[in-house]
Amino acid sequence: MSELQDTARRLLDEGLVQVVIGWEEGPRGARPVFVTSAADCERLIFDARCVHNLATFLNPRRSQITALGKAAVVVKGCDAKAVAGLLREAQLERAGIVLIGVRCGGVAGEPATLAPPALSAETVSARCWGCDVREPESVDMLVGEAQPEPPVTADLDERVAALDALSPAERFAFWTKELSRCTQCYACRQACPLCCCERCIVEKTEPQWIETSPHPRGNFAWHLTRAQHLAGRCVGCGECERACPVGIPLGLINRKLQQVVYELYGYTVSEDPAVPAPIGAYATDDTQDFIE
Amino acid sequence: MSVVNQPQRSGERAPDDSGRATAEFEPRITAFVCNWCTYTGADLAGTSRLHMASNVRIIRLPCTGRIDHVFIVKAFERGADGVIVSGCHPADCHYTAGNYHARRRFGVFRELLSFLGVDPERLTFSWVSASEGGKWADVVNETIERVRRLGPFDSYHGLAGAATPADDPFARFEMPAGATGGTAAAPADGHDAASQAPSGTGDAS
Amino acid sequence: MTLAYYPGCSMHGTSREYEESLLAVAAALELGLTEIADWSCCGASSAHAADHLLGVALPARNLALAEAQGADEVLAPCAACYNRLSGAVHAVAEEPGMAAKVPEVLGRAFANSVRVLSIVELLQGLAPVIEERVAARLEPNPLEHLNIAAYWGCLLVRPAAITGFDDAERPTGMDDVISACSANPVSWNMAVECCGGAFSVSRTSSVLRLSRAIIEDARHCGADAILAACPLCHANLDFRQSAMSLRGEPPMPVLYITQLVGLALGLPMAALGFERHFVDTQPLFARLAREAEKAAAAAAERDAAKAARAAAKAGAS
Amino acid sequence: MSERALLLTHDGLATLVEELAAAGTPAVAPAWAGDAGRAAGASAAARETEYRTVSGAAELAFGERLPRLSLKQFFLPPTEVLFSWRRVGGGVELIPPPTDFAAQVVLGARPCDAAALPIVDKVMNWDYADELWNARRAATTVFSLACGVEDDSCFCSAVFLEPAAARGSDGRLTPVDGGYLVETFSDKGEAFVAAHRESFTDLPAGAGGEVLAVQAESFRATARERVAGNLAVDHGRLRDWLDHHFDDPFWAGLGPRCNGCGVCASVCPTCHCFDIVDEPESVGRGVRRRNWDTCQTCVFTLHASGHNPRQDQNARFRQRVEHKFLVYPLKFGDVLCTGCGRCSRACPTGQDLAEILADIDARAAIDAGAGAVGDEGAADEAAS
Amino acid sequence: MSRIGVFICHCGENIARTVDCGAVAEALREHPGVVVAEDYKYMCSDPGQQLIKKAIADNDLTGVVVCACSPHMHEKTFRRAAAQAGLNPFVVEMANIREHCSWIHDDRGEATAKAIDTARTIVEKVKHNKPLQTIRIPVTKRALVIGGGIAGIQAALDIADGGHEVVLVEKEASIGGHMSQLSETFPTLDCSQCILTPRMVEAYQHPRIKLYTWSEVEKVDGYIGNFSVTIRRKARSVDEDLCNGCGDCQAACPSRRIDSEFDAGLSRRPAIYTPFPQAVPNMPVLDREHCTLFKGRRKGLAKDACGKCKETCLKGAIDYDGQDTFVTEEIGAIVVATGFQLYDIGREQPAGLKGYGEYGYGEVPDVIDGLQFERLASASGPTGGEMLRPSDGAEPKTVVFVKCVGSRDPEKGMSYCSKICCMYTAKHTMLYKHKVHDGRAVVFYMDIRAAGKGYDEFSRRAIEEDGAEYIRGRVSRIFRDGDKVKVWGYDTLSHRQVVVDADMVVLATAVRPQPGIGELAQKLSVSYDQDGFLNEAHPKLRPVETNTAGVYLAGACQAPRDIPESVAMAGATAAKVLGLFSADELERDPSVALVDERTCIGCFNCEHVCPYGAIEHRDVCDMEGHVCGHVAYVNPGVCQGCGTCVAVCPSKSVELAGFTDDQVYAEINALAGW
Repeated sequence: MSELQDTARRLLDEGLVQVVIGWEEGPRGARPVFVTSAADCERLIFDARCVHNLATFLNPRRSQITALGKAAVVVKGCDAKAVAGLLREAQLERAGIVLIGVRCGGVAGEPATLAPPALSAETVSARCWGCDVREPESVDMLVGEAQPEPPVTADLDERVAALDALSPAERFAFWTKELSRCTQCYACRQACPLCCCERCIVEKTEPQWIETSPHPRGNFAWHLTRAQHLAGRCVGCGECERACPVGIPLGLINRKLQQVVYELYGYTVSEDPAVPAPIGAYATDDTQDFIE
Repeated sequence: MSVVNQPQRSGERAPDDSGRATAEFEPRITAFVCNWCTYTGADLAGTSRLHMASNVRIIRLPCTGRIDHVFIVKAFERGADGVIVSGCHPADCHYTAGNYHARRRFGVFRELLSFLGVDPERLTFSWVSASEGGKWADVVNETIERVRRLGPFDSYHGLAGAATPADDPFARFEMPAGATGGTAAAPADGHDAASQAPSGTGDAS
Repeated sequence: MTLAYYPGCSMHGTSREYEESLLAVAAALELGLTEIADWSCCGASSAHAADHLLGVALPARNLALAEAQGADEVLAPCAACYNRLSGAVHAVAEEPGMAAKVPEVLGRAFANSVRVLSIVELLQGLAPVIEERVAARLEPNPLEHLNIAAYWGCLLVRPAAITGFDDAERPTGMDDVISACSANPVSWNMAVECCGGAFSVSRTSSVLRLSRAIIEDARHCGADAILAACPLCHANLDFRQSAMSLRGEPPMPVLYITQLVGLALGLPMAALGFERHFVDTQPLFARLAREAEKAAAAAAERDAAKAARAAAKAGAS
Repeated sequence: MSERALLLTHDGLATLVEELAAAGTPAVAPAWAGDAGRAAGASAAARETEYRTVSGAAELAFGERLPRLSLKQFFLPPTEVLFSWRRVGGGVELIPPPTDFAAQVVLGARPCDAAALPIVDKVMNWDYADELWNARRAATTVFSLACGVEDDSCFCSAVFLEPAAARGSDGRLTPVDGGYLVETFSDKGEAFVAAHRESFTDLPAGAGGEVLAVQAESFRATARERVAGNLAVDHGRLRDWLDHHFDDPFWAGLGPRCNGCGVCASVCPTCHCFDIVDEPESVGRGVRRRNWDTCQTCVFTLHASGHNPRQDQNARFRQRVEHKFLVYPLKFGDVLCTGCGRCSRACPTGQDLAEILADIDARAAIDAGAGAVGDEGAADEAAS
Repeated sequence: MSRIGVFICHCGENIARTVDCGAVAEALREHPGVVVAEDYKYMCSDPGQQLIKKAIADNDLTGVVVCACSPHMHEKTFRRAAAQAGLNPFVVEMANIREHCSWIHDDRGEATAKAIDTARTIVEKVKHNKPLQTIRIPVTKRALVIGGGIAGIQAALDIADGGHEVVLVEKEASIGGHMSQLSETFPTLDCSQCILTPRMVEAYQHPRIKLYTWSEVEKVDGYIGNFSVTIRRKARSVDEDLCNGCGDCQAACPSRRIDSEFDAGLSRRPAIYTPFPQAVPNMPVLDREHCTLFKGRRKGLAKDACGKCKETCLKGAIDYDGQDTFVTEEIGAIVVATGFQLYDIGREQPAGLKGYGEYGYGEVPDVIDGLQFERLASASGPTGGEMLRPSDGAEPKTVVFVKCVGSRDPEKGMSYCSKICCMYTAKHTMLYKHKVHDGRAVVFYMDIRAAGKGYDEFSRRAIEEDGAEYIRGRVSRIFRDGDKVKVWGYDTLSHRQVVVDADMVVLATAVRPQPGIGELAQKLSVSYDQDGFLNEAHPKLRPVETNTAGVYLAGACQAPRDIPESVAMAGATAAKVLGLFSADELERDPSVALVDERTCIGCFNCEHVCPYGAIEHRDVCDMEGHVCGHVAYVNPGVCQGCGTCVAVCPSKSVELAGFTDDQVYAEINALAGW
């Protein structure tokens, strides 16, 4: 911990950054914190409760954050991939941020606790399933001790496969039920590090492609679009699902699309911003089995 | 299509869905096609007098690259039972690569729709060149037959309450009365459930 | 990675020295070859000519057995066996319906998951290891004076779609092995020409003509010996050589690639089966040994002279 | 209201629920969100509950976790039709929605959720009587369930309520051995009990009954005690501080963490803003609806010109606090908060309203020159 | 409010036979926003058009829908008519009720219902049509020609003769290209240099042609009519203004063992050299890679190792310290004429190619390629035109010519036919037989492709009059056998193996695009095929245009081409360029994309998918004028209107005029409940 705090302190002391975005101890567990003075660096923590994807706070349109000055941000693997996404899409300049990598061995499924839980198959977050980043590579500095692989947990792929095995009508019933709870509050969007549009398509009128009314028709249109816009971009950080106040299993949709872009185009989301996203690129011999 | 002999339908026509779940079911297909290949291929089908089913309504766009997935979603919302997306064969795109980009996007979107329970059989993607009038007729006829077998897509049309709001303007989705279980009664992709309970209207009031 | 070994009929018969040297080399390199239990003939040159499905199913049976015993790769040292086995892998993967049909006629599961390795691929892959071992040897290495022509024949490299060497017309793998053994590959013209193959008995005169052209070109291009990786090629070049009326030239030894590697690794001659050859290899090895001694002596002399000079210099200063 | 308390046994509750279902009277109650929740030892996520129309006692999740969303949805649905329209000839015909809602009952509302109803009533009847809201309010009878306090994020006692507050309830259930002690506070509540009298039992006469009454009081007292330590503020000085610190740098410390998602408003029992949208169904016909909205999103105050008076999340979060604890109180003499703590629990980034109120109160105390926090006078004043 | 007029055409009986046109008009009259709906027998006829024009004037229409045939047939007609009536032509749309309705349906009821739906859909669209103005772009009337071979020279001359300035860029020290290396040309056997050299000189002296040799295109910005091209002028080390081409420096140069590019490696040249005697400009260039002085400098020698040429030059034209310089030219149109290279089939091959090691090329000196043979046969060549083989200078008595080396061979080489080899091999046999009367010319061929004026006669002549021996079959192996070159082949007509003991072998190796074509294509945003040849806009109808407006293709950069074809293409590109330059402004279809800068976040998804490079980055500044972000900007001069950018824009901040989201939404909405 002191390594993280010392690093942050040095960055602030030397004037290399004006704010360090990390995690602190909050009333209900870890939460994001914006440290602007070296003295406050002792608040910084990192443990299995630090689930928040801090890349979300690098959205250049969050003027209340850009107003704080040049930022250093603490990133675990999924955060680093999201930062790469923002760089890939020209939302950030690499020189404009400092990335403090933390070694991460997985985060908790239920992080709102006063002490970090021991990670086990039962307590680890489903999002960590298949995560291949113990230490982010694209960072400016790396802190923390070497971490073991996260415990093997309920396989997200198994849950996707179980849905895949159903008939379309059964899947439709499943999703109608799940999506009927959606109030289109857009917490999923706001929690997503890559949903960073100035004006979301759902807020565009003339025409209003996506009905903002939270009946299942509007909800289907919204979630189809959210997922399609994240296809090949989603880093699998699981923040959308965690943010959802009514418990819609958005992780299943995101995981499915990760599988699809891999199966169709051999693409896995990369920590390297130079690797182009699969939608927006093409190969002349892309699969077209589905085309008559 | 009980309206076929009433061409005087008024602008605020009240669509008659009464026969839609019966054996006479005629699917409604919306086709999004590119201007240069498929639209011209459909022109050729006409010039060649290739007869085909009349249930397809074509929306002309410059290129499959222009076709957004929200078009398909909106078409289903507005009563389509099936959708055709058709453009130029690979390497034939008038704009070089629009069809390649469309192929990627729809390769993903088709899987996504399917995962959310929209039977991919309701969607046809095809390459029809300007010289393939015959192929266009086949695509139209085959799509209609396939969708006819699946039945009307009332499960989707009814997602906002009544399948026909004009007939039942107060049908609405309300969380308390309908509760989560109530709305889940509506889904069922065509087939039995849909014909028994064409919409979720009853649950709401 | 588990490596299964498919001997085929020749390795246990006409080319026993090939198998002996292979097993000796495999032991020295700790390859852990496991012979496929209950293997059967690959169909050789006849099955595929009679019936395509049979020509695929016979090799596939052996691959299925290898799969069942948990192998990832199968070594087929005989070029003909390699060709048939690779052909089956290709047919099952590419031909419509074959993937379903083959397990049906075999009456056993076949996932087509095994990779077929030729001896050249295997040894080429091990070239760095061989090179290291050769470099570690202390005694003078006679092979440094051996100019040898790598002879591929037809079946190892053709058809290119199923064998997949770098260049079917001018492959380089055997040259890499030769270099790893510290011998000198000869640039010649007949590396992938046919020796007459299976017509050895039925059309002996053709075989003599074709094989003679190969031996003559090798000699013409400065080879002391020919390196083979196929029992049939070896039989034609070695056994038929006496009948070739080679215009009074001394006979041309024909070595198996495994024998060369065995020599390079310093294995005893006796373990490598040279005595089974028709063309005597002893004169060649004797000459190479002499040259090696001579070279060693010359080198020693040079070193001594150098030392003396250095000493003189040191004394002078 | 009630002359004497009644008892609703667990069996009686089951009978009541079944009877209501059979009669077609929607009974809304806290229920398991998923099947897994009922299993013992289920994870916290699986033990989620929600208010919904129930048809059997097995669905009920009384005394379990706080339902995900508040009771608000049954009076102000997330989306609701205001009218349909169709073009007729040269004009447009408007077809209003019916307001003759069938009677429904809420069983086991959290007191903090029930208390929100009269608070929102004031907004819905201030300059315009909202027909849909009022009709649903009139058609609904609310029985609350005395609360044992969810966790440290609860602070009802700091907003003039308590874990068993009667406000907004037509009746109240309090857990006792074998079932619930039932009290009624209104004619509606009384009428409901009368209509379903056979499901309720009389309290045993004498000591048995007294024991249950003591149990109930003890339950309520324990809860009161438990929540009291979570937060106490002096609303007078808090309001004063808010009124004078619109541009205080304090707000810049709150905005950065906020995602601007408005989950806090979605789950809030008192947030009541809505957005009105027109949804065409075809050419010449469509539906006008109102949908939940929240001041936390950047488009909430976005003008057509592109100007946005609340430029950043600092301003938007300030709005949330000021509306609840300054603007509404000045207008309606109350606070727009029941202390349910849902916003703190649901916030994906750990924004904590109790913490913020305590912080402001401390600043206010310094400003006011008084060191004491949450002095009793203020609480008494509020309670009266 | 919209005031739409709907006009239903009977098309004689073509539509009216199946569609009740009166009923369509009646239904549409009731449709919201429609103020007039009329049917008429032939809407495209003059009275029909008059009817529409009158309706526009009488009813003050804001939009017109013509229900008739395909828009591909008559959209222009009706838009023009509307424009004549004072209506913006882009608020006119057609509903296709003929090809897509009356001609393909039998049932009158169904067809009529569909016609009504179709008309309504288009009416709804037209309600959202915006009046558009044809885009006008100013044109810089200067052309850039890249490549100074015969195609480039011809294009430059034609454009310059047409009255416009041309910048001609050649990467070598002289223009002339491959044609200057050829001895004679088929099918006339006239001397290549004799016909080319006057053209080279003409181009050099043309008052409107600006020639940059030893130069390459570095960067291309802009778009049709308005390119800005940066040209790298490689350091020549010889001052072009001072040099008088005397040649003293070349005589003085001590490095004389450098393979001559012009002679395809068959002769040697000094380090400072003029590529060939007729070079244009006749001015040497210093080959810094091989020059002793520069080798020394690269090694870090303190003192220059040589300096002979500078000492010798009386004009003081040699400059060892010159660096590459850059010039920027404003250009309106670009002709690419970068030509070809021959496939070097030797053992060393780049990734993806295999070469033909079995043919001994690069190892056996008497195995040469077609261009080397041209030099051997040329009077200006290393042997002065005498037929002498490279190894020992002996006259080859048997020469084997192998065609299709690397061509038509998907397995190992290129899958395409290199096109010119049949003819030049026939020519080679004739040139050989004319010089070595008792020699044998043996040709291995797959097919003889001699389509072209006088071509078949020419190749017949090689066989019948000059006695070339044509063997149909391929060659398996070529190797040295003593002083002979052994050729193993197969005669597929007589089914015989053929072995030829040749003295020399000439390989007709495949024609490939120039190295570096990929980088140039990227600079120009022009696509290329899997073999590296640049793609034409349409293989039949736009063969010299590319998908980048204002960039044209001439000669072998597009596919293997012979001289007459290259010249014809060059003329065609010149016609295109002159056509473009004939007006001061360029008119473009206004159906282009437009970015909403207020909501664009500059993710540049649009840029990634735009096939035309029409997306530019624009700075966004805050109130104080500091750059605080970037947004996309669609250059309307470059955009072709495919709309792919619209579909990939996540926030829908791009619109495509004529096919806006509003319009498409309205169409889909109109279909609800049919």
